[in-house]
Amino acid sequence: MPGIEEIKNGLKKGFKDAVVSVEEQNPTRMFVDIKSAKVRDVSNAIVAMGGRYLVSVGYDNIARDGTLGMIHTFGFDRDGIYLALRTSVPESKPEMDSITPDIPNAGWSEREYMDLLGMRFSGHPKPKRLVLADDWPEGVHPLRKDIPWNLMPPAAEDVAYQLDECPEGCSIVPLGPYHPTLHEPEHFAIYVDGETVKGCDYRGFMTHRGIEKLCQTQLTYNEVPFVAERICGICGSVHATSYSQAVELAGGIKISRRAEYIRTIMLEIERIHSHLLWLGVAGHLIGFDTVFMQSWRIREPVMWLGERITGNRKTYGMIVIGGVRRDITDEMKDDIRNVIGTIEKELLTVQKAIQGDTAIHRRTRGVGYISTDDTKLWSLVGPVARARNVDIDVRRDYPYAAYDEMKFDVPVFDSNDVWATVLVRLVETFEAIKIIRQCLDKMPNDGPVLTELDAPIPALKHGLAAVEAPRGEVVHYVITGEKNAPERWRVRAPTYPNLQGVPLMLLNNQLADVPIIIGSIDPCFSCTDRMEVVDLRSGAAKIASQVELEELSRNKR
Amino acid sequence: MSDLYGKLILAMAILLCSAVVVPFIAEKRKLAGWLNFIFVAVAGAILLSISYSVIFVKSLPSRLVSVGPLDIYFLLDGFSGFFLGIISLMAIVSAFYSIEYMEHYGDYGLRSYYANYPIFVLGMAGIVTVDDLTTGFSIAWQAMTITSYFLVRFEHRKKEIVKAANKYLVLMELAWLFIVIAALAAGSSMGDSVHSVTRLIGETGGALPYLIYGLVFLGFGFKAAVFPFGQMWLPDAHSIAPSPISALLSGVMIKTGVYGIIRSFFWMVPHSDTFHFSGAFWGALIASFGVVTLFIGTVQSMKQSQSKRLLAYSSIGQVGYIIFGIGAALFMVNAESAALKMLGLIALVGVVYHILNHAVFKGLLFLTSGSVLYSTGTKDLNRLGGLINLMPVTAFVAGIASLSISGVPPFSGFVSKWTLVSTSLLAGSEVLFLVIFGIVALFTSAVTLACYVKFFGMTFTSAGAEWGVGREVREVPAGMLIPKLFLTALCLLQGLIPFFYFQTIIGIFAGSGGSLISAAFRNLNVQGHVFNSAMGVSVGIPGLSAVSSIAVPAVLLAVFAAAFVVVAFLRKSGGSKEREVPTWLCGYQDLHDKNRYRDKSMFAALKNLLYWTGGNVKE
Amino acid sequence: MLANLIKKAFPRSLWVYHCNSGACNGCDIEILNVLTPYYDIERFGMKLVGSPRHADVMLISGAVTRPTLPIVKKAYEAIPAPKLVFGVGSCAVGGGCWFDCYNVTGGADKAVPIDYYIPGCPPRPEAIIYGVALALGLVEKKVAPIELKQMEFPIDMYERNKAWEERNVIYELIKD
Amino acid sequence: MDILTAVINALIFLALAPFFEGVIRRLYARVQSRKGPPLIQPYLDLLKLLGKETLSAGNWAFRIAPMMALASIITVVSIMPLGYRAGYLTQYGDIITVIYLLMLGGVSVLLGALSSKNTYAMLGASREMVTMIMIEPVLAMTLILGALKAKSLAIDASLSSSLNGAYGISMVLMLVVFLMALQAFVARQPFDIAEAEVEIMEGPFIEYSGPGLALFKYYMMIKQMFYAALFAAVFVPLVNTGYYIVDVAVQLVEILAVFVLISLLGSTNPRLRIDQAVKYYAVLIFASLAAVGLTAYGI
Amino acid sequence: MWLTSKIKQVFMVAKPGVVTLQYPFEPRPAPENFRGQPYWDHHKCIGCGGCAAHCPARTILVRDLCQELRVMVYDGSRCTYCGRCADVCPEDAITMTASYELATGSKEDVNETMELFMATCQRCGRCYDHEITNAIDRMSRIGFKYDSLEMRAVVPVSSEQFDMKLYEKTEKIKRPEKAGE
Repeated sequence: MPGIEEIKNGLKKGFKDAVVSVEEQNPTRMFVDIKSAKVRDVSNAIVAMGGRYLVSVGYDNIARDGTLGMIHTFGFDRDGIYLALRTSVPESKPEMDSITPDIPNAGWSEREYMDLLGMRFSGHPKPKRLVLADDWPEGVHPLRKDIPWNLMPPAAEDVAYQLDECPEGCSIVPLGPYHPTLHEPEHFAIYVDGETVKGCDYRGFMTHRGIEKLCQTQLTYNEVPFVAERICGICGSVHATSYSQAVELAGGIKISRRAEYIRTIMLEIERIHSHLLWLGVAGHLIGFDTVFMQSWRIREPVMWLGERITGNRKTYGMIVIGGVRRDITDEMKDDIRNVIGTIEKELLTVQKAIQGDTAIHRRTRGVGYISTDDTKLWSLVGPVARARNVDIDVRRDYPYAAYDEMKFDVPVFDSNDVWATVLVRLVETFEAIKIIRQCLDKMPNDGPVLTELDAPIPALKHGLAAVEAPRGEVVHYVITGEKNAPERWRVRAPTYPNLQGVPLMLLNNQLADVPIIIGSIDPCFSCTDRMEVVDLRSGAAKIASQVELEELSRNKR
Repeated sequence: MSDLYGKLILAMAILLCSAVVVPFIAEKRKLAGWLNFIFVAVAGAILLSISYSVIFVKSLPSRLVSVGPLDIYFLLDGFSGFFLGIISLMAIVSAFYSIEYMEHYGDYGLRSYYANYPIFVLGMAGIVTVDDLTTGFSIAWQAMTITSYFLVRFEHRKKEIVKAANKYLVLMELAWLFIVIAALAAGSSMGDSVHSVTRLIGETGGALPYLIYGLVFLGFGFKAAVFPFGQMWLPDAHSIAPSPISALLSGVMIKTGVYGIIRSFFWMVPHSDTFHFSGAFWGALIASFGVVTLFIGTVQSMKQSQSKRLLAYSSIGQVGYIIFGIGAALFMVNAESAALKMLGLIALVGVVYHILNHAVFKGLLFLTSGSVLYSTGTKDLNRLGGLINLMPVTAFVAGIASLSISGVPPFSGFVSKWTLVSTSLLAGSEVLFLVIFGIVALFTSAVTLACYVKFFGMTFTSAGAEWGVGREVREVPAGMLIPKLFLTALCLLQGLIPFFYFQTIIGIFAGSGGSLISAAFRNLNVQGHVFNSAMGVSVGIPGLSAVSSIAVPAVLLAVFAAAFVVVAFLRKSGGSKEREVPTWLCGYQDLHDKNRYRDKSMFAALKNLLYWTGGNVKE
Repeated sequence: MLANLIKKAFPRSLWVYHCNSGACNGCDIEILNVLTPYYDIERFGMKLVGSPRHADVMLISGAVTRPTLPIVKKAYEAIPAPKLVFGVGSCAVGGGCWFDCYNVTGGADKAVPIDYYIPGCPPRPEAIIYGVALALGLVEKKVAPIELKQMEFPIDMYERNKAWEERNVIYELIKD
Repeated sequence: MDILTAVINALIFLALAPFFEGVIRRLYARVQSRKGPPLIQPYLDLLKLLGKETLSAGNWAFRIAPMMALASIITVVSIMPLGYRAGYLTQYGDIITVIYLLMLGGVSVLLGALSSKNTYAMLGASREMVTMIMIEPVLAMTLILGALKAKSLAIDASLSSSLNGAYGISMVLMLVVFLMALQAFVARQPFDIAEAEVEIMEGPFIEYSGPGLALFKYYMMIKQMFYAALFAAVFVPLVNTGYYIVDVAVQLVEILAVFVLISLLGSTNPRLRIDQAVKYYAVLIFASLAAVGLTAYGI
Repeated sequence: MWLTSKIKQVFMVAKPGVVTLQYPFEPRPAPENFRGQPYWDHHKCIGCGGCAAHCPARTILVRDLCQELRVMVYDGSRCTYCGRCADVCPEDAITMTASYELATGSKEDVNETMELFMATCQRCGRCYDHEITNAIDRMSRIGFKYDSLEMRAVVPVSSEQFDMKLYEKTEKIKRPEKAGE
């Protein structure tokens, strides 16, 4: 592919001294090692070449070479290439340049590692606590490997999070954690002047459950998908798929085509129910409860369908490394066809009923406006970006599972407001129905749904996989570990970048619009706060019989 | 009865005497205060007795009285007696309030205050009793203006206060010029009585009377703070003066302008064959000015973030009601139809009633905000809040005054507003614009309510004084509570027994000779169409339905009380226990200074809609 | 008489305050789901309210995380008595997958006293309705602890007493 | 006998207001394809709330506000004629009194909100006040229209002016305006801005619990029934047989119809923002001014 | 525009009618492969501890009480009902039942305990080492930092997590009819 060469040459030419090595895992993934001093320049150069910032991954490598690693990842949407920029700093002086001043979206990632790994980023505009609780003591960095997963440090004395300075003459409206707008505990401090929003500070990560340390000695590769599903109760399969793909990429595992089709179907079913859910919640947020009730009524058969296929309404538990757990039989296919047929019909009615409703237009048009340039600068993803005329979609740009064979449109609107996100989601639901139909038609009839893992997954391989969740791009980064478990697993949910763009969207809007604007990104705070960074330190607990049991369990089918 | 004029001069002499004597002992602040109060009280008592005599016993004709080297016409009829009563009442109350309150200004000497206070009162008493527009008027006006100028610039070390006071002085002198010019333009010479001015106007014709009336309206309009003149000086002057003075300025002084307008347009009207006074024109004009004033003034008041500025702007709004009433009355009295004439007279009663009400509750409100200033040291609403538990009596008083000024039944503002609004509405079947004006007045009374919800809410309820005020807040001493409680009682009385005031006011008008309306009051048998009873007032207008409008605060109060008992029983019936809990702000933040609600946010949508009304908001 | 009526009215008009103490969204969505047409919890007079002051029932979903622990307690205090607390979902019942993580305090019973547990991950809307119906006394409780034993082991191979003694010793140890 | 009518009027309002609330909730449910609560649900809610604990903000204004609100609305409904039959108390007030008394109820809500110290309550109070200011002229003009036709400000005359054959274009215009303002009067979507559940958590009532909340809820219910009754009386003068019971029954049926309308409108509209709503109200005010203007020309 | 869309909306809501299910009054069985409460078949279980090793929520405890007696405790309170245990069970001893009506007033109601008889060597009387180094023993401890008697001192925070009452016999015990005792 010419793209990858171009990038490689560009980096090598511009930063001869800084670039240590360039590794191409496959035509769509490249890993670049650089020296930490030049990280900001190289990042800027990558962005200048058309790279879109995804997420940063920090990891504890002290046991091996006494360093803390940092990986900035970028995506080249036109070429379909993901690039990971790897660097490291010594543990004794864990300081590197912040890339946030140029790439604002990196702000949270870097703050996260200030908390969790004790890294320092010089030049960070807002080096405040992000993830850990207010009363968490200083100097305890739970992602370091010498801290046990169940450490409960005593509360620090007299600490309270210092909210940002309130603009002159404004007062703070505290939104959350328990506010009917937010179904999850997150705190927005909204600075209002009259009823106009003049700024906002976010103190979230209250659903941060710190699963990485849990996984340190507890779980193996194939249990992680189940935990991954519980990152978020709505887009569970997305996380499981993304994780599995990352591990499969890192380990070089090839799964059967049929399994890929089933994964695609599950992902699209999830998209339908998520978008319908969002439509309802959006209606609820603007006080239109009938839309809420009706779209949830339409959604309900999808939940029943999921229950029939997988045995549970939302945490499907379908996807594991190597394929899927349950097959989709022919009766099930008919079942799916029926259900999506009804939904298409009913959704069409809903669409007609609300598309021309001027009352809804009033509440959504021109609300939450941000320009296309800002959207790109802040690396917003998913429907939020597509509603702001940024044409990105992982399914098309970086095809995975069976999407390379699917024909579908990516809706893009340019009114840059909440109404456009409504439209994007409506159209996407229809597209999802289209994709499921294609999948059902094209699905190969034979082939195992779960591929045999005959060889152990090699250690210290890096894998990066992205999946287009209903909310946008989910990125999973996995570093494989030695004992049947990942060493580092980083999840970036779509809400993570989008939430950072919310203050921008809120600016100069009315207070009454705050719920729908926050709602318009379809926030999933639990995704954002997940930190499901599996960090398996080669627990001594893995035993020989495990592999046998694994096999026993597979042979059952 | 002629000795009443002597009494008047005596009272004025006592006031003068006080102005000379008290400053000498001004170092002993309390003593000076007491002395001043005693002087003012004695003078006030004399004035009150005069006003009682002229209201209830008999009005006097105008009379030339020699004051020193000058001969000045004085007039003591029921109408001026009414104003004299208000002035002396408020002067006494303010003087009593000053005793304690002036402790607040520890670093300012009280010499100038006690020198100016009695003369200020004297000036006001003069304005409403002199019967000319030249010599006597000028003396009284200057006495009132210059002393009030010094009172306003009491805190003379602050630049902006001196600046505002200067502006006040210049504008008041301008107003004086207008009036004197008007009098001279009519051809009268210095010292002529109003009666002769009237005669002179009657002999002229063409455009000149329009000029004269226009100048008079302009001059008194300046004083009465009619839009747009009021906005130029009133909010600044009233908000910076010491609170008892603010109470006098807002409660009484601007009423002298109203007095002037009523006197000029109802008394200074010649009835000759050659001259036809176009009452409809002037009525409509004044009513329009009034409606604009009441609307703009009140809306601007809603935007203020300082308690005293809010009250000052609200004074403009309330004066707007009065001016509107005068205009409407003037219009209707000069109309052909008997029903309209009747309505006009009743509106006039409402006007006078509202003057009384406003003097009482606005004085009360200024005293209240003075008390708050005294104990918290601030008049910024954004720094106040939650005083209801710290200053319960003041809070109660402020609540009553706020309800009264908003016109909530059965408080005093309701009856006067009811009279003004209902007359203009009833006139509606014949005169459309009066209905519209009435509706604007109704609308504005809701805005007034908003102002006072804001004033009361942000000062006494809600929370904030604990952060905004850097000291312990305590209830003010009894010396400041007593005047307020006295005014509160008066205020409640005015709301609950409107019939008494109606009767009195009708009596005043009927008894004050020399104008068309006193005849009309007698001829049309107003007394007979206003059904007064212990329960309230109802108005029946010939030509309209039998009983056209009713205000019966007492019955409503009884029904309300009965309902309240039922409701209280309902509340207790579940045996619910009470527990005090912290404010729920979604859990993460506790209530603190940063997230309290600020005045900017209050009614933001409405303020945005009405942004064009302006209003000089000062932090 | 009114007091009697009031007492009777309470279970027929439960207003629910939903309190997410760190859940994954699954239970929250299912809680919303029981409001929707197919399940319609309003049949029992229940509705979701926004302020804890109005609530009778506190519905907790999610493992109680370290930052939310004080807030959940605060919210519980903010509900007027009499009040019921429901724990919905595995996380609220026992802490879920992350019951012992560094940022998680455990199940919701670590924060507030729970009256009814509704396990499930997430519980079906029917399960939530069942829990509600259980609280209202419309249905019977169906679950009970299960204690199973494999067949008695062949004693004759051993000295019976010795084996049993050893077993009891360990039981004792555990009971401490 | 007359005084009995007044009491009966008040009792009808007191007894039926929760029922109509139940009707609304049931109809909302029907529009949302679900079964909905039983019709007596609001009664149960009120009863339950009466028995709950009172959480107080610790000042007397907070305690007294709900009682004032309910008492004021009871006063209003007891002077309000039902079935075109003026009660004993009707003669002691006129339409201006009614307007100001309704304001007293609003003031009580505001007083309660402000004394609860909560930022959200203040937000709600601010919105409530704005709504009140903007919508009150429409109510006033509706009543004034009748008053102008009847040439009297008396309540019964004003209410029954259309009954007495004065149904002109101006009345029709006013009917339209009133319909457009109806949702704002009863604080339902799209104008439940002050009590917006998902935005500001019932706004002014956020800090209220137990009996205080019950009284406020009751107040809101009676208020919305009052507006429905007003609409029925002024604009739908269907029958005046002279038999009190028949008239009242007919009017109750009319009120029921108004409630059906309210629920249909409420359930098919999103909530507006306060700045949008204010502009809308401003249009309504001018439209109703036009209606009043037309009356003056006898149209 | 506004009116037409309102009319459409009325049609939209009129079509489906009232769809509310009569759930608590009419049963709603779960679908066939629903993952409800797991049930251990004590006849089939060989006590391998695979379920304990693979449980993402670490709700299953397998401990040896003595040489012949292995105890399985399932703490249902935090089970995520993922069905992983049933998947990995080599003997198909675990079934995910369709029962979902698990609401209860007490957490213990969803627990299951099972006593397993482990065959031992007839000659020496023991097959498995009780030492901590024993692989199977370790396997059974995965996910159970709290129950392990030996580990209790090491990880003190966890001891409170495990309710010792799980072992107490209660009145409410539901025993399968075929149970051995």
